[in-house]
This record gives sequence, C-alpha cells and structure tokens, in this order.
Amino acid sequence: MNWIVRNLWLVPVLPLLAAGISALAKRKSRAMAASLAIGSMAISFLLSVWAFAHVLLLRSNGQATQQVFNFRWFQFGNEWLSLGWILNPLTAVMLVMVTFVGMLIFIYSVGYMEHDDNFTRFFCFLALFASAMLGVVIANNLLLLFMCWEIVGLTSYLLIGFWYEKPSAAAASKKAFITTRIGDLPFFLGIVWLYAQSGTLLFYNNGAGCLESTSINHLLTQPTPLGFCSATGIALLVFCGAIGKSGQFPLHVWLPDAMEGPTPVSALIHAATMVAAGVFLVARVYPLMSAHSGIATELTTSTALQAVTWIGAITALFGAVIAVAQFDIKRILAYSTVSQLGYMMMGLGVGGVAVGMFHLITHAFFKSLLFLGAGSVIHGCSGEQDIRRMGGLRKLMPFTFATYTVGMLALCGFPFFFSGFWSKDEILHAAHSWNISQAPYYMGAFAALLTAFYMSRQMFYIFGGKSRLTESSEGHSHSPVSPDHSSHHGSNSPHESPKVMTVPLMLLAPVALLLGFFGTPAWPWFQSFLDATQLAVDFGALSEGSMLPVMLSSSVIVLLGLGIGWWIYGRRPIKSAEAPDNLGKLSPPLFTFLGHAFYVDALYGATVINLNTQLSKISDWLDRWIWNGAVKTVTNIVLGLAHLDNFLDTHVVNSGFDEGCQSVSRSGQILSLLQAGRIQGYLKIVAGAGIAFTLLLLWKAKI
Amino acid sequence: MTITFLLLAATTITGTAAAMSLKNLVHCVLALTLGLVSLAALYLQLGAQFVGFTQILVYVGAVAILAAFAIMMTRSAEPAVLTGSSSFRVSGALIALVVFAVLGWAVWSGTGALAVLGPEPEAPVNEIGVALMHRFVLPLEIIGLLLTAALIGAGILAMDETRRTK
Amino acid sequence: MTPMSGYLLLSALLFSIGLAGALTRRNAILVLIGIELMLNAANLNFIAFWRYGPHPEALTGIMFAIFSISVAAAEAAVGLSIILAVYRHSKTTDLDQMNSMKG
Amino acid sequence: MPEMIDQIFVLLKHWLLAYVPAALQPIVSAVLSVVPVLVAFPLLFAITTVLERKGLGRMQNRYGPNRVGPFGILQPMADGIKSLTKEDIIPRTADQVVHFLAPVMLVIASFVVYSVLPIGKNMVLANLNAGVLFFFAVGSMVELSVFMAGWSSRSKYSLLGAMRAIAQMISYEMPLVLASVVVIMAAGSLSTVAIVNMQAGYTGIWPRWYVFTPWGLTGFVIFMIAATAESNRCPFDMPEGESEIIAGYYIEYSGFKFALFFLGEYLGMFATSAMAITLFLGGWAAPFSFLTWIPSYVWFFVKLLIIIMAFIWVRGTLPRLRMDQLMNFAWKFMLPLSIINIVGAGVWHLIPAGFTRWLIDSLLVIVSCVLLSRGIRRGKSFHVRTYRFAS
Amino acid sequence: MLGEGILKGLTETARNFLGSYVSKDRLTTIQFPEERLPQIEATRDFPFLVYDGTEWEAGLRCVSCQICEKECPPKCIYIEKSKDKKPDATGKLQFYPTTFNIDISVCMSCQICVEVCPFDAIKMNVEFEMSSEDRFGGLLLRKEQLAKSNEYYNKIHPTEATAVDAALAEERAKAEAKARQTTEAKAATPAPMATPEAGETK
Repeated sequence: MNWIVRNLWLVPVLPLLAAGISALAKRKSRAMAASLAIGSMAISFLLSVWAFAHVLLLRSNGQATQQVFNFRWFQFGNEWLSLGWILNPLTAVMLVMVTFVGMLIFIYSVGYMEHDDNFTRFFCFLALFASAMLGVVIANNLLLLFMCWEIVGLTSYLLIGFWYEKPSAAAASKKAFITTRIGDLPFFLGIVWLYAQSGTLLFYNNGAGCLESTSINHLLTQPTPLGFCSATGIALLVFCGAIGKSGQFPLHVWLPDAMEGPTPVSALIHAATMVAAGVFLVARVYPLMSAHSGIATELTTSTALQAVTWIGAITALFGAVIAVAQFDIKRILAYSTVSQLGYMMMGLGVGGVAVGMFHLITHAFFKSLLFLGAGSVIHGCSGEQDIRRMGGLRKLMPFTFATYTVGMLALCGFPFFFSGFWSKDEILHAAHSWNISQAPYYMGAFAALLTAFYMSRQMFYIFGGKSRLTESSEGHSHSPVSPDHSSHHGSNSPHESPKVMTVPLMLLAPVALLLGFFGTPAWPWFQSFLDATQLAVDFGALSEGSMLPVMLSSSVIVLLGLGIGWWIYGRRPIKSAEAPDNLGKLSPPLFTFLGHAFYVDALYGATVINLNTQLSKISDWLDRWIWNGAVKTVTNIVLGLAHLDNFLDTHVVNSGFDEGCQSVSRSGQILSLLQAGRIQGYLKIVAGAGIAFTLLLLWKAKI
Repeated sequence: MTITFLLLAATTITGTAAAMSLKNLVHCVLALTLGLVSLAALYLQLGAQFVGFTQILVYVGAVAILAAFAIMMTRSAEPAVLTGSSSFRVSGALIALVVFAVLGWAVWSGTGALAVLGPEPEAPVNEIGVALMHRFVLPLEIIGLLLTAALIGAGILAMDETRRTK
Repeated sequence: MTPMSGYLLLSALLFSIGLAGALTRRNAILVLIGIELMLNAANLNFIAFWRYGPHPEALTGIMFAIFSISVAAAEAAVGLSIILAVYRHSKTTDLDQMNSMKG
Repeated sequence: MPEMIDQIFVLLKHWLLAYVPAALQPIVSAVLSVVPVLVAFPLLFAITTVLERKGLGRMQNRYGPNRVGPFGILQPMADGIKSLTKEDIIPRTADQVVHFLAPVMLVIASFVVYSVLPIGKNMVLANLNAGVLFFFAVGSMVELSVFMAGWSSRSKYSLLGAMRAIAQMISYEMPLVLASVVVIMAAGSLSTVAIVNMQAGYTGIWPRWYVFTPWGLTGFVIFMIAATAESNRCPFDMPEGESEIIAGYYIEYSGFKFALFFLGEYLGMFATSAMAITLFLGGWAAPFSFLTWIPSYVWFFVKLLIIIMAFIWVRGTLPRLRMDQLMNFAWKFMLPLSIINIVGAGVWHLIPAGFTRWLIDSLLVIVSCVLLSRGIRRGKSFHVRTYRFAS
Repeated sequence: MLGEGILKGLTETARNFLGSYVSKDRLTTIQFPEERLPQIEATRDFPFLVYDGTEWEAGLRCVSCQICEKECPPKCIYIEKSKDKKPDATGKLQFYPTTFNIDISVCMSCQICVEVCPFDAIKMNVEFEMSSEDRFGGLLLRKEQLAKSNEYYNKIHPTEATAVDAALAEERAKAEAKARQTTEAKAATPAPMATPEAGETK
C-alpha cells in the first residue's frame, strides 16, 4: 500500500477543487478557470500514469495487481458505512484514458469556446464532470460509485443545456437527465437489494466485499419470486442503470438530442467517457454479472450476460441503421456512438471484460477524434452543422480532413492499421464463438457494414464535391443562435481551425492508429493486462481457430460498406443543399422513416408521455373535482358553522355580556361619585350610618 | 336646671355656633375658646375639677393656640371668598339636624329611668391620681406613648422639607 | 327634665353643631375644630354620666374624659401638622381642592 | 398678739362680714377677699416700676427718676396719669372687638391666677385642691390674649411680636410645669395651701423649705428661668425687643390699654414669682424659727420683693437672647433638666434620708447640667447668621 | 461651666448698684438745670463781635473787610460796609460795618471766621441756651446783639484773650513809636502839615 494508492483520492478531488474555485470566480476570470481546469487535469493525468506504472510494476514483479483502500465514513446504528477506492488494471486503464482524453478536450475547448461569454462556467462544469467520472472509475463502493454516477448525470445535464437560452438545448438536457434517471432508478433498487443481501456495498474488502466469492455465493443461493436467483436479479437491475447511462436500446433517445451541447461536450461526454461509464459499470461488477450456478470455470454465460449481449446487439444494429439517414454531422456521430456502445455491451456479454474494455478504449480515442474533427469543421463553417450545406472541405481544411479520415477509418475498422479493426474483430470473434446463438454475430457484422457505409456517406458529403456553404449560409444557418459560430470570421468561406484545436487532433490521430496493436490476437497485451494472465507473443494465434475467417470476413464487410458509400455518394455528390439524398432517392419513405429514428421519439411521446399527460389530466380532474370538492364542502360546512357561531356570539353571548358590562360600568359610575375624594362627603355617609344605627338601636330597644 | 347651667349652656352653644359659622377664621377660634371655657366651667359645675382645669389647659392653652398658628401659617386669616355651593352647605346642615333630632329623641326617651340624683360626688385630685396609677396604669402608659409619638410625628410632618431631608 | 338629660341634650346639640361645622365648612382647620367640638361633646357625656351615674367613686367617667382630652390634643396636633404639610405642598386649605392623592 | 396681727386681715374681713345680711354673705365675702388682692398687686406694680427704673439706673451708674416726688417716689403716679391722659389710638384696619378684648382678657387672666396663691396664713382666695393645675390652666389663657392682641392690630410688627411671644411662652410653659411637678411629688397634693403646710415647721432654726433640697434648688432655678421667659422679661424679652420690632404685640396700643398690657405683664411676673415662693420658698413661712413673730403676709411680700429685685438685677445685666438660642435653651436644656430633676426627686423619695441621698441627687443634677450644657454649646459654631425668608 | 458668665455679669452690676450708694464719684450725672458743669475753656457756640473800651458802637474792632463773610462755609454772615471811616484803636481811620448779621440757625460754630479775622474782631461765644419761639427772626443776631466787650471776652476765654490783648498792645506801641518818629521827622523836617491824630483809645 504505497503513497499513490493511499492518495488516489487526489485524482478526482483536484478537478473538483478546480471546479469549485472557478464556480466561485467571476465571469471575467476566464484565463484562471481554463488554466485551473487544464492544470488539475494534467496533474490527475500524471497521477493516473503513476498509478498505471505502479500497477505495471506490481504485474511485473508478480504481486496482486489489485489494491484497495477503505475508510469508515459515518456510523448509523452500530454499523459503520465505509467507503473506499480501488486500484486494479481496469481502474488504471480507465484513469489514463479519461484523464488523457479529458485534458486534450479541455485544451481543445479553450479555443472552441473562446468567444463564449460563460467561458468560466463551461470550464467549471467540465472540471466537475471530470472529477465525477474519475470518482466513478476509482470507487470501491457501489454507493460512492452511484453518487459519482449521479454527479456525472448532473454534469451531462448542465453541459448539454449549457446554452440554456436555446429552448431545444434546455429540452435536450431535460430529456437526457430524465431518461438517465429512469435508468438509474432500477440501478438504485439493485444497490439497495445488494446491500440488503450482502450487508456491505464495498466491492473488495479483503474477503468481505460484495463482489467477492462469499457474498456472490450467498447471492446465488437466494431465490427470488421471479425464479432466477438474486444475483441475476441484482445484475439485471444494475444493467438497467448501464442501459440508461450508455444509451442502450430502450433508453438511447437522449443521446442524439444531447448534440445540442457544445462539440467538446459531445466529444468528451457523449463519445469517450460518460457513455462508457455504463460499460465500465458492467465491467466493474462483472463477477456479479457473470455469476451463475453452473460451472464457474468455463465461460458459460449467465442469464444476465445473455441479456447484456442481446441488448448490445440490438442497439448496435439499431444505431447503425438510423445513422445512415441523418443529415446533422453530430447526429450521425451520435448514432454511431450508440451502435458502438451496443458493440461494447455485446463484447462484454460474449467476450468478457477484456474484449469489451479494449473496444471501449479504442472507441474513446477515435470517437473523440471524430467529434473534435466535426467540431473544427463546424467551427470552420462558422456554425453550420448540416452536412448538405457543407462539401469540398478537403482542400480548405487539410489537417481536419486528414485527422478526420484517420478517425473514420478507425471507426469503420479498416483492416490491419486502424485500432477499430482489432477491437471490433475481437468482439465479432467472441460473438462468433458464442455458444448460445450466432444471431449477435450476424447483427454485428451487418452493423459493421452499415457503419462503414454511413461514415463514408458522411465523408463524401463533407469533404467531397464542391462547397455548398456559400449558397445558403446567409439564408439561414442551422443554428442561428449558437454564438460561437457567428460570422465572426468575416469571410464566410471555411478555413482551417486555429492551432489550439488542431493540435489535440494531431495528438489523437496516431493514438487512434496505434492503439489497436496493443490488443491484437498475436500480442494480446491489453487482454492479459486486464485479466492478469501471462503475456506471450504468439503470431500463431492469428491463424488458429476461427480467428482468421472472422478477420477476413470483417475486412471484406468494411471494404464493401466503403464501396457502396463511394458508389452512392462519392461519384455524384449532390449539387445543392436542397437536393434529395442519393440514398433517399432510392426509397424515400424508408429513408425518411430512418431519418426520424424509427419514430422512437414519437413512440415514446405517444405512449409514455401521452400516458403521463392522461394520468395528469385524470389526477387534475380528480384533484379539482373530487378532493377539492370534498374540501370545499367541508369548508362550506365549517363556514356555515362559523357564521352560525358568529351570529350566536355577537347577538346572543356578546350583546348579553355587553349589556352586563354596561350596567356594571354605569353602576360603577354612580358609585364612583361617592368616592370623589370629598372628605365631607365621607363624613356625611358616616353620619347617615350613625343615624341609621342609633335608630335601629332605639327601635329595637323600644319593642 | 339651675340658672348657671342654663347660662353656661347658652354661652357654650353661642360660642360653638359662632365658631362654626363665622367667616373670619380667627374669630372662629376665639369663639371656640369661649365655648370651650364655658364647657370647662360646666365640668367644674359637675364637680370634675381636674377635668375642667385640664380641659382649659389642653384646649384653650394648646389647641386653640395651635389652631391660631395653623391659621396664620396657612394664610387662611385673610377673608377667603366663601364659594361653597349652597346645596353642599344645606345638605351638611340638614344631616346635622337629623343627627341632633335622633340623639335628642334618644336622650329624651332613654334617660327617664336614670333620674337618680346621687350625692354630689367629689373627686379630689389625689384620688384621681391613685386611680390613674392603679386601675388605669396601662391606658396611662399607652397615652404617654401615643402623645410622644404624636409629638414627634407632628414635629416631623410640619418640619420644613429642606431640613427634614438633610 | 332631669339635670342629666339637660346635659345630654346639650352634648347632643354640641355634637350636631360640631358635625354641621365639619360638614359645611370648606376650610380644613374649621373641619378639625368641628371634630374637636364633637369630641368635647362626648367628654361632656362622660362627665354627665359620671356625675349622675350609679358608681361615681369608680371615676371611670373622669378617666375616660382625661384620656379622651389627651387623645384629642394629640389628634389636633397631628391633624394641624398634616394640614400644614398639605398646605405647603398644594398651597390650599380648601378641602374640595384636596381631593386627589396625586403629587 | 403676733397671732392677731398675723390674722388681722382675716379678722377684719370676718368683722365686716358680720354687718352684711346673710343672703349676700357669700358674694360680699368674695368681694371682700378679692378687693384687697385687686388693690395690693397693682400697688406693688406701681412700686416695682419705680424700683425697676431706679435699680437699673443705679446699676448703670446713674440716678433713676428722682424728679417726681422725693427720690422719684411719685413717678408711678405720673406714669399712670400720663397713660390715662394719653389719647387712645386704634388703627383703622384693626379688628375693633378683638383689639379691645385682648388687654382685658390678659388682665383678667392675670388677676384670676391670684385666687389660688396663699398670701398669708389662711389668706388664700380659693383653696382648690387642684390649685397648681388651676394656676397653669389660667396662665395659659395669657398666650391666647397675646395672640389676640398681636393679630387684631393688623400690623406686621405686632403679629411677628405676638408669634414670637407665643412660641416663647409655650416653650417655657413645659419646664415651668415640670419644675412644679417636682414639688407636687414631694408635697403629694396639688393644693397650694397643702404645699405650704408641707414646708412649714423648722428643724432647728432652719426651715424645711423645698429649695434646700438638691432637686428643689434645681427646680427653683428652672422655675425662675422659665418664669422670666413666661413674663417676657429681660433676657427673654424678644417679643417686645424695642431695638428690633418696637415693643412687639402691644405696639398698636396706646394710652390706657398700653398701661393695661404693662399691668398684665407685671402681674404675670408677680404671679409666677408668688407661685415660686409657695412652691419652693415655703410660701408665707418665716425663714428662721425665731422670726415667726413677724406676720405671714409680710414674709410673703418680702420674699416677693426679693425675687422682684432679682428680676431687676438680671434685667440690668443680661443682653437679649436670640430667638433660636432661646428656643434651643428651652427645648434642649431646660426640658431635659426638669425631667431629670423629676427623676432625682423620685430617687430622693426612695432612698432613706441621709448623705447618700444628697450625694446621688446633687451628682445626678450636676452631671446632667454639664452634659446638657455641652450639648447646647456643641452645635454653636459661631458663624455668620444665615437668614431664611419665609417660604 | 454654664452660667459662669452670668454670675460674673451679676456681680458687676451688683458692684455698680451698691457702689453708686457708697462712692460719690461713681455717679457722674449732674442735675443739669440746678447744677452745671464748669465749661471747659475752649467751648465755642456762636461768634460775637469784640469792641474795646466802653462804647460798643465806636470800639468795634471789625473793619468790615468781609473776609469772614467770604470764608464762612454755611454762609451765615452778612456784612454791609460803611461809606465813612472811623478811627480804630491805633487811631488809624478804618471802615466799619453798618450792618453785621449772623444767622445762628445756620452757623455750625466751626470757628473759621475767628481764624481768618486779621483784626481779632470776631470770637466764639460760650452761650448755648439761645432757643427762641420765632424760628426765623429770633435766630438772626444783629450787630447790637453780637457786640460784646473785651472784658467779657477775657472772662470767657481768659488765656486766649490775654494773648490777643498783648499782641494788640504791642501793635499799638509800635504804631505810636512810628507815629512818634513821623512827628519827630515832621518836626525835624518842618513839614507844616499836622494831621489831626485820632484820639488814642486803649
């Protein structure tokens, strides 16, 4: 237990501190906020690298790569609630990825948000998000994880709705927040159930943690009324949280709308980190997920994992299909993220932690690269986001074009060089060898095809053909309100982004390229790092088993997708912004159907929202007429009684009493005359009394 | 009903009536002294020599002078305008009359039985002294105490405020 | 008309004269003198009853008269000093103006 | 024979009475006993005025009236005639009735007082058994007349003089009465004749007068001082301090009323000194056993004259006292001393005769005298007198 | 001890009282109208005019030089000068006052007129019983009443009178000597003129 483990808490706390200071700072102190955020991120990055090196050191000298530090938080009753953080290969990798990507995006957003008034507020939220994300990563306690999880949700709400003047942004942030909350509710139920069963929420507490064998076995033995054991139940509930947060199938609607936020936000949160949190959660509680009463050794998938796989596969296919019919540059990337997340979930379900995580890491890098590229394109086209109005940017923005193509190819999984290929292949390979059913493999493959297709469509739209920007930019720009793309640049023609934006692109591009080689079947360093297995360079693995055919088939798929893309869009790029999409011309109804994302929004609107409004109407009616009525009648009764009482009081009691008082005071008046202070008056009274007594005496004496 | 009794009674009544009705206060006091002296004479006529002389010594000697002093000190000697509302005075006189009527009636009807005319008892002073010292020694002491208290009290009350608070 | 009833009548008359004076006159000193008169009337009664009473040798009537004279003297002294004190404070001996305890 | 001379007047009266018809007996006897008193004391008054003026003169190294009659003997006649002939002015604003009544009441009161004084053996007008009380009762009437005089003449000086006189008289009446109480305790009776009889008799040649007892002596001294104050004479003549308020309460009187006032004043003086004689100097008893052959009334008048001479003598020497000194002296010295004297007399009767009795009493009196005198002098830092104007 | 002072006072008056009968010199009072105190020599009441010889009109020493009238503080002297002259004691012809009044109700007997008179003509008299019924006339003394002889002067103020007489005599002697010298000179110088010399009256 050396210094870094004990002080791992510094990693999330530094950005939190930065967020706090810039929150209190004045709007004008822009440089301070930026430097604080970036500085704290840099320090956290260094600490993460130190932690990563520490874990490597432990691996190299064969010690247990997992170290835990728990402390007692507060006591309720005679039990202590203790929190803690954990440092194991999974945490190390995620720490490095999040801090590195976050730092680059911070630097990028300095340039991007330069002209924004709420610069400091933006950096404060970014720092807060970073600290929350890091908190999720290092948490060794499910409750701590859940707390950071909630802060992440909050920051996503704040960042999406950063330009809250725009009604669409405000609605989008609300939507994101509510849908993730819907996901978080079962997650919380899961936590409670877990705590009830296992008595502690600490993952690893040298034996007593909830993810350790004793509590897992205990959970397995607990039957639930629904038939499956409580472990599965908890796993499914926790997975619901992951669905909400990572935008899996039923709860993915908020992700595309989240594009309303500034591009660095999309890049950081909706590409690299936050959405990955769901996947990370599943990876973190993997022992719980994969627990099943069957033979522990052999990788038979438990019901939870099967669910994960199916959900992942469906989402992957679904995201890819919709992405094809989108026109907004960032919406295309959003739906591609949804499908890639589906891939990750499927990878986790079929391949285990290493497979899913490897794709997560690679995806984080090239997706953030793509988003930043899109950001510089938008910046260049002075706020224009609709790809139909772009075009011909390859000559105008060479750097962006180059890095963008690298990102695109990595995403599609262009054979051999690009990281996307290796990580996706791993997943397809695992799916292929999944013992339950082959459907996920085919869905995955078709999704890969569609991925390649819509990415190439996008490329040709943006960079191919002539620039369509001049025609319509003065007509109406898609986002008139977004302040940062105002025609500040004077000349409307697109131009290359400033150095501060292109440098992160330049850094991300090579990583996107080279990262793949860390997880190739030949030299599976990443997998062995995560699974803590022995590492051996073995080129033979490439060809053994079904590895080779899967790789070949996937590369063919990718090439096929690119070709179709070039066929439809590359040869005859559309002339004007209003021209219909080439694919659209083929089957307009299908195209528009896909354009509206299967009308899922409308569906939800129709069902859930509608249900909600109906319910509110009913309750309003109920409230207005039934309860209100009852209350009104009661008040009326009371009122009546009050009037009656008032009448009685004033006319019967009061007046009576007043009369009494009147008479008393009148008699008092008379009596007071006697006491008027005239001494002789008193003397007369005495004399009178004297007379009376003597008369009485005499009269008595007489008889 | 000897002549002297009638004479003395007449002087007493005229004296006291004048005392009560004269406007000028000093004249009232003097008329009062006349009345009191004739009352003392009545006491002598009744044989109570000691009481008569004490009456003169106390009332004429001290009380009348005290009243005179009081009149002087409160500047009531000047002829004060008599503002009394008549009803006020009439009611007073009426009540007094009624009291006299009742007492008179009581005396008239009551004393018929006690008309015994015993021998003229004479009360020599030393007998009074003896009685004072034996039977009435307690009242004597109390009277002594009372008189000293009255002396001091009257002194302090009438003393000039400035000297009293010093 | 026994001699005694003569004295009693005289004392009654004296008493009522004193009372009339006390009631009608406005000046405090006169009221005090009126009260003195009433006391004297009482004394006269005492002496009359002593003189014509059954046991003159008991001297009670005389004793009573002596004590009542001394008390009356003390009372007159204190009364007059009170009147003086009131006069010094409120510059009036008119009873009607002395009707409030204030000040 | 001496007995006959002694009782000459009594016999004369009885002799005259014999001629009067029985019906008028009481009245005539009253008149016969009153008239000599009414004549004798005004005569004495006349003599005293002359004696006084000549005595004072002699004390001040000058003759005194010697123009009227041989050696000024007829001076009182002249004064009398003068006062009779002088016009009797009554101030316009004066209160006529009270103005006239004042001197009359004064003189009457002064004369009535003599009825109780035993001038000679069984020569007392009215032998009341409460004689001393009667003396003081009627004596206090004098103050009232002084008030009437002062107030009725409606002048500031007279009122001021009257108030001073009354205050002084009342203050000194207390010591006077208390001093006489001592004798009454010793004699056991209030009647003056009884008191004189108690002092009759001689031990050896010395008379058994009360003045020769320690408490008697202090009583006598207190009595005389109080007497001077009572009659507004000399050291205490504040009321008619000529230099300040021009003859005090009888300022507005002139002519005969003025003379009456003088008469009243002197009669008062004679009365108190006569009472002093009866109480302390054994009344009409002869000073020595071998002198009893001289008639009783002679001794009475001799003692009276001696006391008058004493008055005159005191008048010649002492300056006038200031009002507050006078009052302080009365209340802080005389009264306490007389009370202590009464205690002394009480002690005297309890202790059997003998030297201890004398010692105790004299000690008691002397010690109290010294203490009280220091008491008086204590507050008396002589400083400029501050005046307090009537508020 | 209290009363000490009183006793001392009493003894003092007693001594006076008895003393007055015993030693005569205590009683200094004299019965005025019958006995009189010898007047001291320097008493002065009101002024009078001195005349020499027997005949007052001629012997008046006053030459009405009116110095006393001017000097008199209360202005009670009134002089009227005569027109003709009369010979004075040394025979020299001098004026004389026709009227010389002194109002003694005003005069305060300050003796200034005596001091300033160069001819010793006015001196202070000792007569004080000068009351009169008439307030005005009675108190205004004329020349006749004022004139008194020199012998009277010597009687009332002996020492002073003798000194004055000596001075006057010496003066007259000197005047005679001078007169004699002038006659001798006249005789020596046969100056025929012979002035009739005033009769020298002493």
